[in-house]
Amino acid sequence: MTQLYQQPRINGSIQPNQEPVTDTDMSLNGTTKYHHETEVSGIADPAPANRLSSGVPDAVPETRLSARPTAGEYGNTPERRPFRLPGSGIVQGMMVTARNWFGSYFDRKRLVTVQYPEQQIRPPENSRSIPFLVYDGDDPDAGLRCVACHTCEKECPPQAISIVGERDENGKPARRPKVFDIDISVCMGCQICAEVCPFDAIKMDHYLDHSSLENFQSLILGKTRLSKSNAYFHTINSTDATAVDARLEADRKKKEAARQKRAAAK
Amino acid sequence: MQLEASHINSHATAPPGRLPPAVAIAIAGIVLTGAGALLNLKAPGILLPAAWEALQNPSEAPLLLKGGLLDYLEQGWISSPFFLELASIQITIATLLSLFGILFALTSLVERKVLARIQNRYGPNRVGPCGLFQPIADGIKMLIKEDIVPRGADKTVHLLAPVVMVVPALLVLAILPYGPGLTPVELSVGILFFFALGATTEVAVFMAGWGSNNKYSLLGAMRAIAQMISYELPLILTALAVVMMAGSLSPVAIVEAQGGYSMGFIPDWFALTPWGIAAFILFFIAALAEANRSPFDLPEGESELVAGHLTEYSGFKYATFFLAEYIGLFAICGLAVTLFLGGWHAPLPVLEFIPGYIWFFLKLFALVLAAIWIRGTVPRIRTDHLMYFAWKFMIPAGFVIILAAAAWHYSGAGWLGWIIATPIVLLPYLILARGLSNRYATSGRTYRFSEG
Amino acid sequence: MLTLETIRDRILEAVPDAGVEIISNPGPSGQDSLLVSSGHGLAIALFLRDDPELRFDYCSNVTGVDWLDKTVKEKVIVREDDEDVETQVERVVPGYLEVVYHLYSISKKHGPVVLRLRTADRNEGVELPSLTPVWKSAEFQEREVLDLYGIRFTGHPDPTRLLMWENFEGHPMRKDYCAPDDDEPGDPITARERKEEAS
Amino acid sequence: MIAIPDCSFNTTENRDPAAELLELSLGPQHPSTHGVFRMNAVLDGETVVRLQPVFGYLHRNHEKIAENVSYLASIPYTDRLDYLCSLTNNWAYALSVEKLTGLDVPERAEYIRIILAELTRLQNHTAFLGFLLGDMGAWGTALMYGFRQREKVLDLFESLTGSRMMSNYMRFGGCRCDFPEGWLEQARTVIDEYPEFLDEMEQLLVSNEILISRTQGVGAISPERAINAGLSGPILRATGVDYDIRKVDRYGIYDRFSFRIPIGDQGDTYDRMMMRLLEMRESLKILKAAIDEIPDGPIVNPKAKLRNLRPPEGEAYGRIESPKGELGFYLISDKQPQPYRFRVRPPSLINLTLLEEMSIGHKIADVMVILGSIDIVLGEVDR
Repeated sequence: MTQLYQQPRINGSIQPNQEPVTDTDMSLNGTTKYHHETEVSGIADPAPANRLSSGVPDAVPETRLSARPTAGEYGNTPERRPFRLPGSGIVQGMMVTARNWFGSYFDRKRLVTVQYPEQQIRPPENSRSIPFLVYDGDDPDAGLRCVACHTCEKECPPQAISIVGERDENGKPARRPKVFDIDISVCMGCQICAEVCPFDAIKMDHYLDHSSLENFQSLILGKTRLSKSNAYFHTINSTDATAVDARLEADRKKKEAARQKRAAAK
Repeated sequence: MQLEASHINSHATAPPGRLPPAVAIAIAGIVLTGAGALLNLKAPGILLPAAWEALQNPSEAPLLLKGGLLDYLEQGWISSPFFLELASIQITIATLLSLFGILFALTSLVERKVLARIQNRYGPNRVGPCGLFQPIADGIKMLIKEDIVPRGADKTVHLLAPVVMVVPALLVLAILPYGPGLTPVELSVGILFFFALGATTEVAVFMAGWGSNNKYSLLGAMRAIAQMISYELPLILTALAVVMMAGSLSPVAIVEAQGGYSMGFIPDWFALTPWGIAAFILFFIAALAEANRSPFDLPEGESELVAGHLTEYSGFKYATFFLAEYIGLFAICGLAVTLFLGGWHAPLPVLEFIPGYIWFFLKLFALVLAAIWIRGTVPRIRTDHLMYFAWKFMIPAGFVIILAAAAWHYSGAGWLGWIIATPIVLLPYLILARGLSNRYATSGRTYRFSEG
Repeated sequence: MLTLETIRDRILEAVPDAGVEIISNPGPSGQDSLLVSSGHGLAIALFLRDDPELRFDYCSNVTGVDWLDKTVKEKVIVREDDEDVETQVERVVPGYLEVVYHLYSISKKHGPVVLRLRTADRNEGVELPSLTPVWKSAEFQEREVLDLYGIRFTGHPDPTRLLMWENFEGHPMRKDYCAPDDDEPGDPITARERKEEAS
Repeated sequence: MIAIPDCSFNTTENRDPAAELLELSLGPQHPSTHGVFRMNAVLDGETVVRLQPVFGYLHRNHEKIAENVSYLASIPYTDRLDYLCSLTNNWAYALSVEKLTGLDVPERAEYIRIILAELTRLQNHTAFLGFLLGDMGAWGTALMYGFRQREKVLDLFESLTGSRMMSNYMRFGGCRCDFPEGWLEQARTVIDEYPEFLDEMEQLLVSNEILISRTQGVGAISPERAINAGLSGPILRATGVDYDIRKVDRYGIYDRFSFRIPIGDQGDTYDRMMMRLLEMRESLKILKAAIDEIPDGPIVNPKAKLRNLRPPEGEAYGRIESPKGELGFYLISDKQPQPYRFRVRPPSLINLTLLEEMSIGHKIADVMVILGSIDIVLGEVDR
C-alpha cells in the first residue's frame, strides 16, 4: 500500500491514484539504481490524520490557500489578486534593470567594480593572506623575534610550517630558527600560528601576489623571504603593531626591573 | 576600512595605452589599399567626384558611390556588360556583408557592455579604447582555437550544420529595403521568401544536434525544432495582417504603404494602429523565439543543457554559429522594422533630412537593444510553457489580429477604426491572458509568520 | 519532555522483551543515551516515532562510532598452592561499532533523545537494522556510515557506498584504518606516475 | 471564459511505455550543478522519471582530519564546510565544544556571534537568490545584484575576522578578537541599506511571470514528508512547518530578540525562495536590535583554553540554525587533545534526501531550479 504523502507531487497537486514509479516498470537494464518506496513489511506510517497535526502548531491559524493577506504584515508579498495582466511583472522587472543600466553611468553605488590592478582597495588592517616573520630593527637575522619554540609548528592545522632551531657552537639551542619554512601550497591562511605565538613573532601579511612560473620550490617560502620588518608591520596593521610594541616594551621593562632586582640582591 | 573613493589608490589615472596588434594590422591595411588605388591614376578622377556628390546628397549616397565605382570599373577594368552586371551584384553583396559584419562585431560588443551595465559592471574595456577591439580579439581567439569533432559524430553533418545555418541568414538580408531604392533584390514575394528561407535554420540546428552525437545537443536540437516551428506560425500570422493591409508581399510596397503622417506628425506606421501594436509585440516575441534569444534560448539553455546544440562546437564552427545567430537576429529585427516600424521612414516630418537607411538601422539597433535589455532581465522559460504560450496564446491572438486588421481596414482606418478594432484586439487578449494567468502566473501567496 | 528513564520504561512497556539500557554521559552536556538491542531496533524506533506522547518524528543525525578492542589490566585473585595470590591479568574487551541516532520531535518540540545500536563485533557481525523505513532522513546518513564504517544495514533501500567509489577497499573512518601510502613502491598510483615519468 | 485544458505531459501516466528513455549524467562538471555535484537523470523526453544523486567528488574526509588534530585546529576546517557561511559553521562547532566542556560564553561574545550569524544568513540568502536565478537562466543579473550587496557584508567580515569567507573567528568560550574601530557604525549602514536592496530584488523577482511559472508548483513536498526526510531550515519551513532552532533551542541569546519565522504555503520552489526573502527582513530586525543593545565586556571566557584543550570524557551534540538548515556537530571526547569522534550533521546533504521525489515528473530544466532552491554547498555535502 502506498501512503498518500509518499507520492511525488506533480504540479502542486497530489494525484491520488497514481502509483509511484518503481523499478519494474522501467525498461532500463538496472544501470541506475532506483528506489522510491521506503516501506518495509510490517511497518506502516501513522494515520494521515495523525501526521497532519505534526508540524503545524495549533497556535498559528491555518490560512493556507484561502486567506487574504493581512495588511501591513509584509508589504511586498504579492497579494492574491484575482487577475493581473500577464507581462506586468516582467515590465516591472525591466524597469529595475533599466534603472541599473542607466544608473550605472551616474551612480557609483550601481557600478561598484574597481579597476584592478590600476586601482586597488587597501585591505582592512585585520585582513590576512599568509604569515610572515617580524624582525625588529634593520637586520632581518639579528632582529628576528622568533625563538624557534615550535608552538606554531605544532598548532598549524595543515602542518605547513617546519622549523629547525639553530644551535650554538656548544650544541645548545640558540633560541633562533635555522630553518623556518612555510609551504604556501599547504598554508590556508587561518592565522592560528599568529594567534598562538607567545612572542608576537609571526603575523599575517596582506601580500597576495604569490604567482610564480616555478612549480615547486617557489611554493616553499624560507626564512629570508618570510622575514619582514616591524616597520612593514606598522604599514599594514598599525593598530596591532602598536599594541604589540607596547606589550613587548612592557615585557622588556619588567625583565629589566627583575634583572636589576636580582643584581641588587646579589 | 570601508570601500570609499578615498581608499582607492589610483596608481595610474587610466588603463595604460597599449597598441594591440589588431590596430597595427588595420592601419597597415588602410595604407596599402590607398596606395593601390592611387597607382591607377584614373581612380581619383572618377571616384572623387562620385564621393563628393555622395557627400552633398547623403540620402542617395550609397547609390552614387556604387555608380561611381561601376563607372571606374567600366573605364579601367571591365568592358563586358555581363561582367559589369556581375560586378554590380558583387559590390552590393560585399557592402551588405561588410556592413552586417561590422554590425555583428559592434552588437556583440554592445551586448556585452549593455548586459554588464545592467548588471552593474563595466563590461569589456581593456582591448582598445572602450574595449572597441574586443570583437577582433574574440574573433582571433575563435579562429585559432582547435576545431574539435567528437568521436562518433556524423562528421559531414557536423561540418555542414554551421554552413546551413549561416547561408539562409545571409540570404534573407537581400530582400530587406534599407532605404528608398536601396533594396538589394526587389522581390515581389519578398516576405514569402524570407519565411521560406528562415525555416531552413531549423534544419541546421537539428543537424548540429544530431551530428554532434551528444545527448545535450540532441535535447537542445529537439527543443529548437519544436520551438521554431511553433513560433513560425504567429510570426507568419502577424506578418499576414500587414500583408493584407499593404496588399502586397513586397517589402518595398509595405514600407511605402507606411509613408506619410496623419495629423501632420504621427507617422502612418502599422505599429501605431490598434491591431498593429498588438501584432508588433507578438511579432517581436516570436522573433526572439525564432532567433533563440533569451528568454526563449532553450535550445542552448546553459543551466541544464550546457550549451544545447552548440555543446560540441568550438573554434571557427562555433564562431559561424555565433555569426549566424546574430545575422538572424538582425534579419528578423529588420523585417519587424519593415513590417511595423515604417522601414526607412523618419518618425517625424522634421527629421526627414536624415537619410532613410540611417533611420532603418537606427530602428534595427533599437530593437536589438530591446532584445538585449530583455535578456538582462528575465529568466528562461520552460519547454512546456513555451509550447503552451505559442499554441494557446500567440496563435489565437494572431488570428484575432487578422480580424482586427480587417475591421480597421473596412472602418476607414480612422477614429472609427480605433473604436472598432481596439476591442477586437483587447477582449480576446484579456481572455487569453486570463487563461495564461490561471495556469501559471499571478497567483500571489500569503505567508504566515510564527512568533515562536 | 519525559526523562530518559520514563522513556525507557515506556519502550519496555510497548516492546516487552526489548533490551534497553541507559548509557550515562559523564560530560557536562548531560546528553545520556539509550542503548537498544539491535534485534528490536526497528520496533523501538517505530514506537518512538509514533507514540503520541513522544512523537520523535525527526531524526536529525545518524552517525557511526568505532570502539576498538581494549586491553584491560585487571587484578585477579588466583588461588595458587592454597594461597590467594593477586596477579595482573590482561583481558581483551572486544570492540564494536556503534550507530548513534539523534532524535527530535518537531510536533512536541523536544529532544534530543540519543539512540545507540551496537554491532556484535568489528569484523563479521556488523549487521544492524536500518531505520530508514522509519525516518527517511537516515537514508543518506546510513549509507555514509556503511561507507565509512562498514556497518551493514539490513532493510536499507539502497545499501551502497555514498562518498567513496564503488571499488574502494576499507572503511576510512575506522580507527585502525591506514591510508595507502602514495609513496610506497607497490602503490598503483605511484607506479603509474613513475611509468609516465619514465616514458 | 474559455476553459483551457492542461496541456502539459508532466505525469508519468501519460508516458508511452515503448518510448526509449534517455539517461543523462548531469555533472560533476556542469554549468549549474553547484560545484561537483552529479545527478544521473533518466528522462522520458524532457520529463524526469528517475534521478539519482551521486556524491563524493569533493570528499576529503573532514571528520577523519578533525579526529587527528587538536580541537582548535578544526576550526579553520569547519570554515571550509559550507564556505558561504563559515561563521555559522564556527559557531556550531564552538557551541558543541562548549557543551562538551561546559564553558560559558560572555555576553558581549554572544552578541557578536548573533550579529555575525545573522549577517551570514543575510549574505547567504542574497547569494542564494542570485544562484537560483542563474539556474533559471537569467544571465547573472540577479546574481550580480546579489553579489553587489553581499560584498558589503563580506567587507564587514574581512575587517573583523581578516578573511572574507574563511573567517576562523569563533573560539571556545567566546570570539577571537573584538570589533575594530568603527565596525558597528559600518555594519549599521550596511543594515540600513539592505531593505532598499531587498525591495529592488522583490520588484525584479517576486512578480515576474516567467519566474512564477518556473517556480510555483515545482518540486512541492508535504510537511509530513519533509519532516520524515529530515529536511531543515527554510526548505522545511516552506512546507508549512513551524520549526526554527533559533526559537526551539534558543541557543546563544536568541530569546532576547523578537523576530518572526516565516512559514510557507505550498512547499514548492517559489515558497523556498520567498522564505529566504522574508527571513532576510527578520534577520535585519535581529541585527538592528543586537547592534543597539550590545554591551561592553570581555569577549572570551577567561577559563577557556586555546591550546591543549582536553575536554572531560563524554559526548555532546550541538546544533544551530545555519542559513542552510540544521547544522550539528557531534563530539565524543576521551580526554585527549583530539576528539575521539567528530561528526558533522550537514544540512546540505540531508536536504538532498528528497531531491528525487521533488524532481520526478518535472522537466529537466526544473531539476536545476529545484536543486538551486535546496541551496547546497558541495563543501558541506561531501565534506
